[in-house]
Amino acid sequence: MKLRRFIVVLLLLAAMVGVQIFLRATGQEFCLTQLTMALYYALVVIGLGLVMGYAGQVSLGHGGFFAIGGYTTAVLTTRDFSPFKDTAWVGLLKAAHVFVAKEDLFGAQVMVVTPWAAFLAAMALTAVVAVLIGYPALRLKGHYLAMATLGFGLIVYKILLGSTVTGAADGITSVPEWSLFGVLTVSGKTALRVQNYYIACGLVLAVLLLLQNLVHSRVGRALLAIHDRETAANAMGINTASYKLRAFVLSAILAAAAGVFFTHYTGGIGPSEASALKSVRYVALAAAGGMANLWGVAVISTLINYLSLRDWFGSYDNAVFGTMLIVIISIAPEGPLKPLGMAVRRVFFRLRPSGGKPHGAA
Amino acid sequence: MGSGDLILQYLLSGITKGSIYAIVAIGFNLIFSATGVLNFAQGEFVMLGGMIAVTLSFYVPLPVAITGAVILVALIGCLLEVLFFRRLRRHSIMHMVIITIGLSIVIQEIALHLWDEKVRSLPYFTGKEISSVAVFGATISPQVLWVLGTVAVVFVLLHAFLRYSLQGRAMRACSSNPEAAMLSGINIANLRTLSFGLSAGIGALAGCVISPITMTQYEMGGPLAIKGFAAAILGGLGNPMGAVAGGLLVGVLEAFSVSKLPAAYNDVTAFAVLLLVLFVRPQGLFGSPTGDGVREF
Amino acid sequence: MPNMLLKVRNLRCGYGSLEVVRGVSLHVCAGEIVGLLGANGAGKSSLLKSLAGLVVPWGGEIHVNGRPTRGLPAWHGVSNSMVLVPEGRQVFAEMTVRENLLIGGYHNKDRRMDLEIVVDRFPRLRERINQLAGTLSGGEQQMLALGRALMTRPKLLMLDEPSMGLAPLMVKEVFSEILKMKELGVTMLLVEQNAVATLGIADRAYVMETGEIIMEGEARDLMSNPEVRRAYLGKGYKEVWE
Amino acid sequence: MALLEVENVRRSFGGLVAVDKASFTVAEGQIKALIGPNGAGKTTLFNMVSGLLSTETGQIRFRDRRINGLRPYQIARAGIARTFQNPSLFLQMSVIENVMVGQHVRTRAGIAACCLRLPRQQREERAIRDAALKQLDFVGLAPLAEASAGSLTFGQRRMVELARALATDPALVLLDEPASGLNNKETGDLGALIQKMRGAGVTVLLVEHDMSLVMDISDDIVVLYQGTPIAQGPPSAIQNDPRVVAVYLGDDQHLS
Amino acid sequence: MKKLVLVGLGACLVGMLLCMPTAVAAEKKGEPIKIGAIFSVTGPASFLGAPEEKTAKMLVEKLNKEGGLLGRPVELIIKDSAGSPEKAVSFAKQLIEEEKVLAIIGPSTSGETMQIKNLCEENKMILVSCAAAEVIVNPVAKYVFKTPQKDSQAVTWIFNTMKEKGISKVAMLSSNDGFGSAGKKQVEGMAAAAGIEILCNEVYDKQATDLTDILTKVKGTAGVQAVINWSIVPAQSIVAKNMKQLGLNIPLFQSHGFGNPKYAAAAGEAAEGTLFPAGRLLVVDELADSNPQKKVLAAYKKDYEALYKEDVSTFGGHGYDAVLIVTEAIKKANSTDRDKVRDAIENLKGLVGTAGVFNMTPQDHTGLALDAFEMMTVKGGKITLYKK
Repeated sequence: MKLRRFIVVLLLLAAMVGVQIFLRATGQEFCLTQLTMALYYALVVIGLGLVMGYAGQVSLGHGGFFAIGGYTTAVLTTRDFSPFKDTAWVGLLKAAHVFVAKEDLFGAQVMVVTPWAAFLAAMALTAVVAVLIGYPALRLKGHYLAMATLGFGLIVYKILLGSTVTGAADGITSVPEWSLFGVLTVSGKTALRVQNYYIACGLVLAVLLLLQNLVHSRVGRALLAIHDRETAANAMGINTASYKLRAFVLSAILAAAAGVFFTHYTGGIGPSEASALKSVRYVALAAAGGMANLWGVAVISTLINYLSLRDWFGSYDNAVFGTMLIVIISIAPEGPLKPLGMAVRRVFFRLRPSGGKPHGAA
Repeated sequence: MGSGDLILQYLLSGITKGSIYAIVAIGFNLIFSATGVLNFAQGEFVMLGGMIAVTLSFYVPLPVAITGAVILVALIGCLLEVLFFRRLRRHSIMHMVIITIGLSIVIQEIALHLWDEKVRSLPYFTGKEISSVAVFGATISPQVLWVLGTVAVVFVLLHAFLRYSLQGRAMRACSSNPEAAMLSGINIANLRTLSFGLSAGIGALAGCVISPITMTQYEMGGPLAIKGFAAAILGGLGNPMGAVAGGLLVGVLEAFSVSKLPAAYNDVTAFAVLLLVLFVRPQGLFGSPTGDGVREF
Repeated sequence: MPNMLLKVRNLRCGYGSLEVVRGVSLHVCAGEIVGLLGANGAGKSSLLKSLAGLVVPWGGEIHVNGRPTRGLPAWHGVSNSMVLVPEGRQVFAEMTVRENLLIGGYHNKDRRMDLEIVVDRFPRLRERINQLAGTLSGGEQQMLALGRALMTRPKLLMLDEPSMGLAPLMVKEVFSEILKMKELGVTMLLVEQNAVATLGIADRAYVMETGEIIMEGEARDLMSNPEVRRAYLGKGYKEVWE
Repeated sequence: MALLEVENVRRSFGGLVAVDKASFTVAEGQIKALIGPNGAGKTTLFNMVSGLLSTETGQIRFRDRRINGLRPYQIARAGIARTFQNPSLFLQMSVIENVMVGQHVRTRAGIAACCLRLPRQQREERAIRDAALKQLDFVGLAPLAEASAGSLTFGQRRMVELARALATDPALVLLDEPASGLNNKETGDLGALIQKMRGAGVTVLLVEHDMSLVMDISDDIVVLYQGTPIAQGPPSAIQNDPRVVAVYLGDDQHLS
Repeated sequence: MKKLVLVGLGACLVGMLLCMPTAVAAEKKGEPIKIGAIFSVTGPASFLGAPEEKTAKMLVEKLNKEGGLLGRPVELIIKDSAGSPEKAVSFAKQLIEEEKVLAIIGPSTSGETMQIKNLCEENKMILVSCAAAEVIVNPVAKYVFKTPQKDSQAVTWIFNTMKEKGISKVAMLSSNDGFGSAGKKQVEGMAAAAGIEILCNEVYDKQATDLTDILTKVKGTAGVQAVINWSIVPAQSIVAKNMKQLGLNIPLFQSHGFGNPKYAAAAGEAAEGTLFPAGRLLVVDELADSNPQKKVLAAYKKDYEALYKEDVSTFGGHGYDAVLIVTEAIKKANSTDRDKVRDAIENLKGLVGTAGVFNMTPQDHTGLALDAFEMMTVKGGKITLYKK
């Protein structure tokens, strides 16, 4: 078991490095830009996979969490707090290195929040919002839950569109780069492209590893049990409401973290990140990856977002996602990877299905 | 303008919006009661109705164009049910929700490529863009009266259909107890198809009557569906009277929220109320509390 | 054998990996009341459901009036003049008594006339004709379910535990109605736990245990057969009894 | 002292009264059976004891502590485990993982500990696996530990469900028709297993239709009819109670 | 084991797909000059992007038919951003880094343009935006230009007309998209200096179905003498209709977003008397033959309407001007060196476009004077010049 997981990690790592080396060799390293963006989006989808595939709850509001993360850091790191320079709390926070004074693009002296502090603030805000929404929403089922999460996403979207603090329809630009631990920098600069690709890879891989540990532990079994038979899970002593909420909050935080990294990487964020269509796309990708199959979700969503960001689908972009939803759910609701994998095995290995556990649980 | 007149005017503008939401919500409700599917693509039926009617109106008189659009969209509704939902009976709610969302996106994209991004509209049924009817010092567009009239007629006809016709009764029997309905010889699969068609037809009719007010564009379905959905939930899913009341309520709520709050947060207010209702009283304001087991334990 | 209305051979069905009915063969002739007895969980209800088309059989043959019906959906039953009154009085709770009966006559062109005949048979239903079915008492709901089934003008009526959960007085009333229906020429397959009452009105009966038919015979023979009691009350019973 | 006391419990659905004036007790170490015809309210009563349904009136006490009103998971934590009429295994998991879910109530590692595989969590995980294996061994399915739950036969699923219930370390196990769908041999094995469970110190309350099994293994029987107990006592007394014979065979003279 | 296969498969698939783009980028026939374009062809801003895309395609095709530029064909690489900033960023990087285009035209909306403004500046990439917002060229970025008239100019025209009519108290309505919020900002910023007082300032959803409630609020605000509405269709038609229906008989000023005869038609009689500043494209028939723009406008209108069978709009005109500016600059620089072309753009003088006559300077990257606009009105269902 463990060995196999280890091999998967190695393979994935090899694939990530291999892609980079291959691209460098063929002089197409520019593809890493879209790949990096797609990896951050994959993070959202992985979190959604946890909620949908394990806890069995649908969320049509994850775009909202991504936007909360991205906007929090964007607002805090671009807004000039120097008018409040002399108030006590700013002084205090400045001493704690939450604020930093710097010069903006046009030479004016401004005081902004450091990316690290903004990141932590974004995580905290997301957690609070996710609990406030998740606690009542997760008591609802089926359509009602879908509607409640959709409503939440729309509220976020409309607030972003209506507020001048968030730049209304234009969003926020000129978000500074984020220096991690002094060595790495999250930034869209061409010179830092390779580095940023590996930052995104590392982040996705780390999250995958942590979540793999999680789903193979008592918590993961509890979540899967809830998905499968909620009543039985409850009767087995699992506090279903609490676990659903925790999974929801965890995935919201993942989405928000993706939003923070993404915003620093692209240097800006717009309200369309919170639109219902965006949330629906995440659901489509989670479904395409097989929901409970986190590796599959990661690979598929990276791939498809990558293609989308490279304009492969042209003006049929949304149509592709819509069709994906319909086709996958009506033909292979467990995701196309499972039947595909079986077919591949049958063709190449001529193996018979072992009594092993279904792919979805891995 | 006195404050009393203003309040009346807000009320009328609320009714204008509300009547639009209500007519969308009625269609929602019908599919939901008969099949248990909450059709996120309902807004697309509305859009298709408007689009097809506008296109047809170049060739045939308006009433014929509208009739044609309603029939065509009803057939599309039936077709979608047969293609996508008939086989999916045993799938989870989550799957159903996702499929209707997928359909909504795809229909919208098809409409974009079939027509284009431009805004169209049907002519006002009576009067013109500038005509209005005075009601105690406030005014309202005659087209709103058309919408309200359509809501009333659809509601009454639907009510009569469900209560007094054989097929209508069979539809109610299906939603009440599908197994017993089957044992009474009712082909429930066909009946579900019928309910999709009927609901799509009502949506298309809605798309036609609201077109002069809201205009028709390929993207209009989504927001309308969400508002109609909110209206249906507010009124209590499965309760047609509730859908109408819920729609008017959402509209009036929005209108009066404009009077006090910045209009930019208009929708925020509407959705916040929706969330509140979902959390506190998921069976809706007019639904029975013993509803359909929305909550666990 | 006179006019065999229902003929079942080697029928198997179940749910998931569980086989509930394991190769049952039986027949019902026109004009008969045939009882199907057995303890809870013996597979009687599942058998009826698969006959009616609610459960897809795994194998075997079903012939109604000489025509094969296996695999047809439930709504075909009515056109074959075969109707199942399901367990637990499944009436349409949010519809009136009248509407319930009219739904029963969905395929019946003379439904309005038949409605009168049915409410004549069940005066309690006439009293409550415009009441919502969900507000009726258990016994009245059972009457309504019977009445609704009669509206289809059935040749073969399959009753699943009509006495379940009813007060003793009500049970008597239901059984006397069943007898009256027999006089009308309705053939019946009666699944019951209440062995004494069933054997009291049935012509023949089958006894089921764990998905198989373990006994069949004339009703009065079975009445005195201690094996029947054993099937209900366990093997210890026999020893104590004798 | 009684382990479980059900006192004057009532529950209705809409207008239908499913359970009414139900009172009985289960003593520690007993195998107690709850029988009655279809629709007598046995499963409803079970659901109330395990917290899936609320009670309208009356009290349910477990070890002298009132448990009605508690959530199902709290009741499981208190020491009552149950199985379902249709074995409700988690089909996306392997057999051993199913049983490991049972250990959930007795373990504590949180999300952070699980993500990071802290040593404490690792130790706990090993302990969970060992305990689950022990229970699987107890029901005789240890060889199938790694098989997918979906691939099991019906009888095996029942046994896994039993092992899962036992893995919660319960004082009382509620078995809802454990023999339904089992063949004669499997039923016999089940009877032996239930007795073995009692031997291991677990009290058993079961609903069962297979009278042979009930009469064979139970110490005490409660007969439920239309939601109310009409007789209680040891198997031999119950079999000869005319009221019981009447409700089962339908001779209603005795019931007035 | 299965998983290993899958992961391997996934990796292979990624690799294969990554290979493909290069295979397409074959450079054989006479080294075309590559120009990138980012338009919101679909999505919420498609009313801008779609005509821009069509116009740009038409122009480049025509150009190539006439022998291209500097003897080389022009290749237009169009990306549909669907109005999403992150896509605009991705596409801009793609165009800069891998397609190595000479210049980028678009994006259609201010939000997207702002997201890639810094990116283009850093990479020394010429960007000729089709979005109107002032912030795009103010502060001036060396490589960033835009073609539409400035919002501030539109506001100036509106305020001047108001002054003539003796209006000083207004209600400001705007939609919650980029177009609306940019206009709102300008009106708010310039009102005080022009002596205009904004009594009521509301933002509404761009897909609003009915606006009588907001207009009721306007009606209930004492002293409002005119309404300024800054949005695009359908909202701007709905505003006009709802005002008339409410009997709110005060002048309605629309933004230059009203620049499509279809919109006037959509509002029907309700549009009568609406005042708005717009480029001359809409009134080309009314222009005196001496007007320098007449020839260009008439030709564009004829070509576009013949090719696409739909009315020409000022938005398509922004795309026209963007292509024009880039191609003229290339001709003038007689080179495809990016910096030389940039310098050429900055020195374009007297270039006649659809929006007006461009006179670029290092300080002004729009190059349009106030007279690029004319005040227009709707009379008898037709857009005509507003004659004082």
